[in-house]
Amino acid sequence: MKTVASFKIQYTQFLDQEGKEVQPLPAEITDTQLAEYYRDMVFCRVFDKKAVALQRTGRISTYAPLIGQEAVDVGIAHAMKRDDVFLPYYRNTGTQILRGVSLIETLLYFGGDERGTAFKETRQDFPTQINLSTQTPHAVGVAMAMKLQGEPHVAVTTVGDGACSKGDFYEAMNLAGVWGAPVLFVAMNNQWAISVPYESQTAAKTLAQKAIAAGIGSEQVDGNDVVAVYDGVGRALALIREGKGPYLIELKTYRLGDHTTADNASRYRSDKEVSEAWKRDPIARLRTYLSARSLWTKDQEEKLLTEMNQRIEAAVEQYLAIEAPRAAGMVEHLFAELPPDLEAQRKILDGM
Amino acid sequence: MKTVASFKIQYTQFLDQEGKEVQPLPAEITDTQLAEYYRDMVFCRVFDKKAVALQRTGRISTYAPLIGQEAVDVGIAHAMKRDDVFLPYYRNTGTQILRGVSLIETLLYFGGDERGTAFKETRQDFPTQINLSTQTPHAVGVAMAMKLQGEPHVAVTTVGDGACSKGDFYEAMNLAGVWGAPVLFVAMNNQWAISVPYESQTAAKTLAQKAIAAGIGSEQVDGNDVVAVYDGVGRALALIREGKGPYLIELKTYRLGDHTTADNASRYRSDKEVSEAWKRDPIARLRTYLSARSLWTKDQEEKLLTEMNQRIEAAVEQYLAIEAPRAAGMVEHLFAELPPDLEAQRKILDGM
Amino acid sequence: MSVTLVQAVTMALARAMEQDDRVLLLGQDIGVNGGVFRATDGLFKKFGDRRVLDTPISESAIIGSSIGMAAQGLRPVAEIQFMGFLYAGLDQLLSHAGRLRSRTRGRLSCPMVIRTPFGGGIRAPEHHADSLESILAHSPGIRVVIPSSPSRAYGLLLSAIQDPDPVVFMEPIRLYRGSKEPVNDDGGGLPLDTCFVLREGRDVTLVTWGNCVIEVSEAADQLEEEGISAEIIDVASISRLDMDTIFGSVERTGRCVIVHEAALTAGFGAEIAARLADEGLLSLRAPVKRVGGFDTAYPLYRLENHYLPTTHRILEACRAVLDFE
Amino acid sequence: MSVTLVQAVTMALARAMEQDDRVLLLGQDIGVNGGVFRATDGLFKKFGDRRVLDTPISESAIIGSSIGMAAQGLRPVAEIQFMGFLYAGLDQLLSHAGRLRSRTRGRLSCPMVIRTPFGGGIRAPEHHADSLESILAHSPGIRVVIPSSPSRAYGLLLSAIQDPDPVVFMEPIRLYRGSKEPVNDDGGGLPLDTCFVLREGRDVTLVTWGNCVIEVSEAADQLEEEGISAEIIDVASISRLDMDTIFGSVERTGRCVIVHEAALTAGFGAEIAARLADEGLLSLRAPVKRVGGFDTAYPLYRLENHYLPTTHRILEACRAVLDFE
Ligand SMILES: Cc1ncc(C[n+]2csc(CCOP(=O)(O)OP(=O)(O)O)c2C)c(N)n1
Ligand SMILES: Cc1ncc(C[n+]2csc(CCOP(=O)(O)OP(=O)(O)O)c2C)c(N)n1
Ligand SMILES: [Mg+2]
Ligand SMILES: [Mg+2]
Repeated sequence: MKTVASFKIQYTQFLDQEGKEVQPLPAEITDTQLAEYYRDMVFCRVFDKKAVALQRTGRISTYAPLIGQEAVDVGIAHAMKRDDVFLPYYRNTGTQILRGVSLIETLLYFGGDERGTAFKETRQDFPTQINLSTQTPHAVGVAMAMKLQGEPHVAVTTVGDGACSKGDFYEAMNLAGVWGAPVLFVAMNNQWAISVPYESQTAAKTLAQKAIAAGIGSEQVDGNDVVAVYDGVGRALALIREGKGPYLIELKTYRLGDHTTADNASRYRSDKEVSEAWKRDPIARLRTYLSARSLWTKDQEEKLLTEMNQRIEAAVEQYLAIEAPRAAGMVEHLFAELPPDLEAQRKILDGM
Repeated sequence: MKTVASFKIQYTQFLDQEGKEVQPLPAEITDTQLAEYYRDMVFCRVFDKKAVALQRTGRISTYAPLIGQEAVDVGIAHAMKRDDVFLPYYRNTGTQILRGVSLIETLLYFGGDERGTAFKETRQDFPTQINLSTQTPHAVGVAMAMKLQGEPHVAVTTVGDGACSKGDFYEAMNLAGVWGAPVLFVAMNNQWAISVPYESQTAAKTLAQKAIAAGIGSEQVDGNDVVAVYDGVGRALALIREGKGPYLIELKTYRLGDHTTADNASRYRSDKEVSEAWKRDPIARLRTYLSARSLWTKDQEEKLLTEMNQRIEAAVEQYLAIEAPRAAGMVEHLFAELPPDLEAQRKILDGM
Repeated sequence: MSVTLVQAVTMALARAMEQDDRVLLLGQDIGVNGGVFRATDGLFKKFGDRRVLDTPISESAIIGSSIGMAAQGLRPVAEIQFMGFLYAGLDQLLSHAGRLRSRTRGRLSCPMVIRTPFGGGIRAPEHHADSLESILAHSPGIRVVIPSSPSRAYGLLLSAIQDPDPVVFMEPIRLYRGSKEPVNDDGGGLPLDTCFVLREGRDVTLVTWGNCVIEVSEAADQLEEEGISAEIIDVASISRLDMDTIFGSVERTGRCVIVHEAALTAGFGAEIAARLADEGLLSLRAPVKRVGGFDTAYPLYRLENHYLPTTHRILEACRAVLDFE
Repeated sequence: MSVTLVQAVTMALARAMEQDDRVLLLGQDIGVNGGVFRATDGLFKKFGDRRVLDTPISESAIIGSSIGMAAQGLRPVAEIQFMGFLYAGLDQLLSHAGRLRSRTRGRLSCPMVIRTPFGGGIRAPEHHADSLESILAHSPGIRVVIPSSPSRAYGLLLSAIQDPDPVVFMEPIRLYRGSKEPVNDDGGGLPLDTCFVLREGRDVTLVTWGNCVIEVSEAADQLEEEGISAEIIDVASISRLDMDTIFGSVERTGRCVIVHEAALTAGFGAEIAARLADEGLLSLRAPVKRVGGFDTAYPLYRLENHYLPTTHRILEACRAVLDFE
């Protein structure tokens, strides 16, 4: 027997769960940036809590909390450029907002209104994908179009650990590999797919190794360390922009909340597991680090929370004031021009 | 960065393309066995030529020649046990026949008659699959059923290099990994998927490494060395039978003929490539080896060819004498019992 | 015991698993979690992990592996979490499950069931409200069965599991917990090829299935107040379709309105109307009207009640056929 | 120049690629090999590997990546090698391509074409003969177009490629090389929402599309010999359906036979018959008959000519409606 191919998967972390540096932080990340990441993570958490509360009072419907995964959302958002295209699944509301989707659009979407995905900014970004993994081939197409048109942008798509079992994910990575499409696949390994734990999802030790099937590069990063996420995603994007082909990055994190507001996670996982996971909280970790370096104070924290709550409350008020969508809208936007055979249906809807 | 997982893909060959031992042959393979493999490979080639000829004269329709891949067909057939279940794609006619599908059944199938897949022997084997990769999850189900029912058998399924790009293949491997299903995936890397060469099919250096995505074991074997195929498949089956879970084996070979009788390979690949590939012919290789060890003579060869031609001719004659299938058969076998709403259609067909 | 439709499903599954140890369940979140609608609640505990198998997110492999299990003599009952996720498994279902018996002349077969909730009206996210019965009915070798009450869910599901061929069992999402009725857990099945007449009537035949039984019944109530007697037929077995019951009814009423929530065009209502336009033509005293979902993408939930056939739209159609010359 | 239907496809592709450099082709074996039916013959040489992309065996990713390309402003034309392999791509086509515009209120759209040969009759292997038009017509947001002559193939394909929304262009396999006709390579498109009247007639309306135009024309010839004048309507745009032409014809003839090779039940013929049973009822002087493929798995080729609608079966249906009291 001789060895014809060999592979290894590497893991990166900068701040451990106590907020201690396990290796020097990347030189290009300034203290100001760190504080910004911190603010943005707190923003994500505050928004998330608000969204859950809105669901509980019937103002929006099913919502997928991102609590515990703030570092992922923030790290991706900061590493991406404006003209890159983001194709997220449903648990990246934070990244979407940080990229420019408005709070009102976000609430409209979870409030069951397509106007929420008409995005006034981020015009090229895809809307939230519910149908698991199906956005991954879209990302390959977006990336290939950018490559063929000579644009130096990258398509970034996110999936959960569960979604990594689905055929589309592999077909997409394989096709991207063959085409050399500038696409970054981000696998958010939060350990659970609703009630199915990672070990029942795949026998693969890491999600990163799934890229080996497609012959593309990959690595694993601590998804609760915003520095590692920013660094890992940033390095991957740089490689891709240099034409080094597609890449898969696995972000190891944990879903601290329920799967969605329709779920009750205590049915299938222990409190103990969850409280252990809280020790790896990405926000507390960075706060500890920043506080230790006197870059963040209690006062700042309180001011920040007040500001954020105000901003979000204002958006919620505006959202609630928006009038209901027209029923006829559901056929009017189906085709560029309404085909004659749909006119009768449009009329019925218009009368509703 | 720290390494969290590492992998390697190994390659096995016993006889090189000159028919020389590159390492000692496995002890358990006797000379008698080697001669048998040789006979069987020759049989495959003779049958294959006959099938192509029958297509040319309109006696059967589209046929996928296996020329050049005889070692694969024979190695698999000999390594498998009778009660293992085989779920082949369309280019494993040789293995099917060696497992017990009759020549007449084979001809009936390529002659467009479902009676050809009613297999009197090998009752559990699946019929030839045309729809690429779709048989791989069937194999996982078959394997899982055997595991749950406590039977010590293995499901063996084959796919081409092209089919390894399809979602089903990955979903099947991943599911098998999670379930620990006793299934062997055999990837027949003959370098081409119709006109698409391996490099345009995947950026993965080997097909074997695709198993890493599912966290299951894998290796690569010289698919033109029948000893390596028998050995590799045999070792994999033994592991699986011991409960060590599913496995992927890549057999590197080459399709010397056209994709099917409807294809003309000279449109997309060079004569030079094909003549180079002939130097790796699995039959010539074993013949050289056996002749050098005086285990095979010209006389034996001639006798063998005569015998085989007679056997095949006899089957062809019987096949041609079989009367056409009844039209009504097409609805009668759809359900265990004909549902009442199909009775009217059955009657129309019965009148044809 | 009075139970909801989803509880009746659980009862039938438990009963089938007790009666026949070849029956096993597979799907996403059906184990410890008991399914996102709790249809398999308690079954993992009762039957263990060799009978109740959680799967990865692989709709194609869920159906594909069920085919393999069924061919080997097991009786898999797979859950697809929502029918909108069945598209990814359609190749396995339509190209394979439905064809294995005929392509092997009966040597191999697929006694398997795919259970899946379908339809809208519960404010669920995108892709959670699709109704694919017409697509399935067009494809050979499978049965398509849709219960519309707890007792029919119980009886039809038991028969589906016992059936020697593949059955897609579509569970009406709005009826899951809509109401309760006593269901006798006696293991009794219901036939898979007959309609159910839910209400007898003389003036108009209302044909429907699944969720829409709610609005159709409301419409019939309203008509009754106006002195019009509507017959309600629940098709239940979309495939194999029992046209005799429908023909018989329309022969008496002369008028027919078909209601389903799937998109109107090429919905299964078209097949029934087409059969009436052929063999039933002489019975028709008025045009056959269909009320369906609009021919558009199922909207996010703020508009879903406009998308779904409302009692109002059903009544309008009834009036059109009743007023016809 | 007189060309076959498949050559007309090639001409239209070349023309579209010349006119608009956003147009690009992708699919299996479409490059150097020119497609298994030679539909892209010569295009790789002419336009190079940035306009003609061979893909791995990944139907779902072929359609999925086309969606991404289209959303970014390209105009992908994807080939699915045979329609029987489209099942694996249905999730992308039906859940995504057809819905992207409406779910983003028009912000993103999918100007893409899926070309695929469909239907049987050429002694091909299993899974090579499926006809999925009814499944597609049932699904929102896509157009379904089927040419039945070289010039219609040319004109309809050009319009399909120029259309701002997804179009499935189904190419009739038995007509690929069946006959030739002169096609003017003038870049002229044909409308995507009208039927074509292939032959005018007074006594009966024959409605069909794609491959079956062959047998329907034969049947009409035979009827003509008997002094019966049949009108032939080629639906061509299954979706968006032009019922006006069909209503107009049936108003004159009072009789209608619909012919397609897809399985009868829930085939697209049902939709047309259902529309006749509703708005067209008063025109009908006889039952609407449908002749379709049998409701069974498409058989291996020895029986395929029995499966497909024969001239004989079409004539029988015509006689039934003509003889109707
Ligand atoms: C194709 C498909 N199958 C099933 C579902 C139902 N479903 C929604 S989320 C989910 C679990 C996904 O888990 P994962 O991918 O790990 O993402 P996470 O929610 O953990 O972030 C399932 C099964 C779906 N949305 N799409
Ligand atoms: C799902 C699917 N897509 C496309 C085809 C058409 N097709 C038949 S064989 C083939 C190439 C397969 O190549 P490979 O898997 O390498 O097997 P080989 O024929 O080389 O043995 C293609 C594209 C098919 N049969 N099934
Ligand atoms: Mg997860
Ligand atoms: Mg190959």
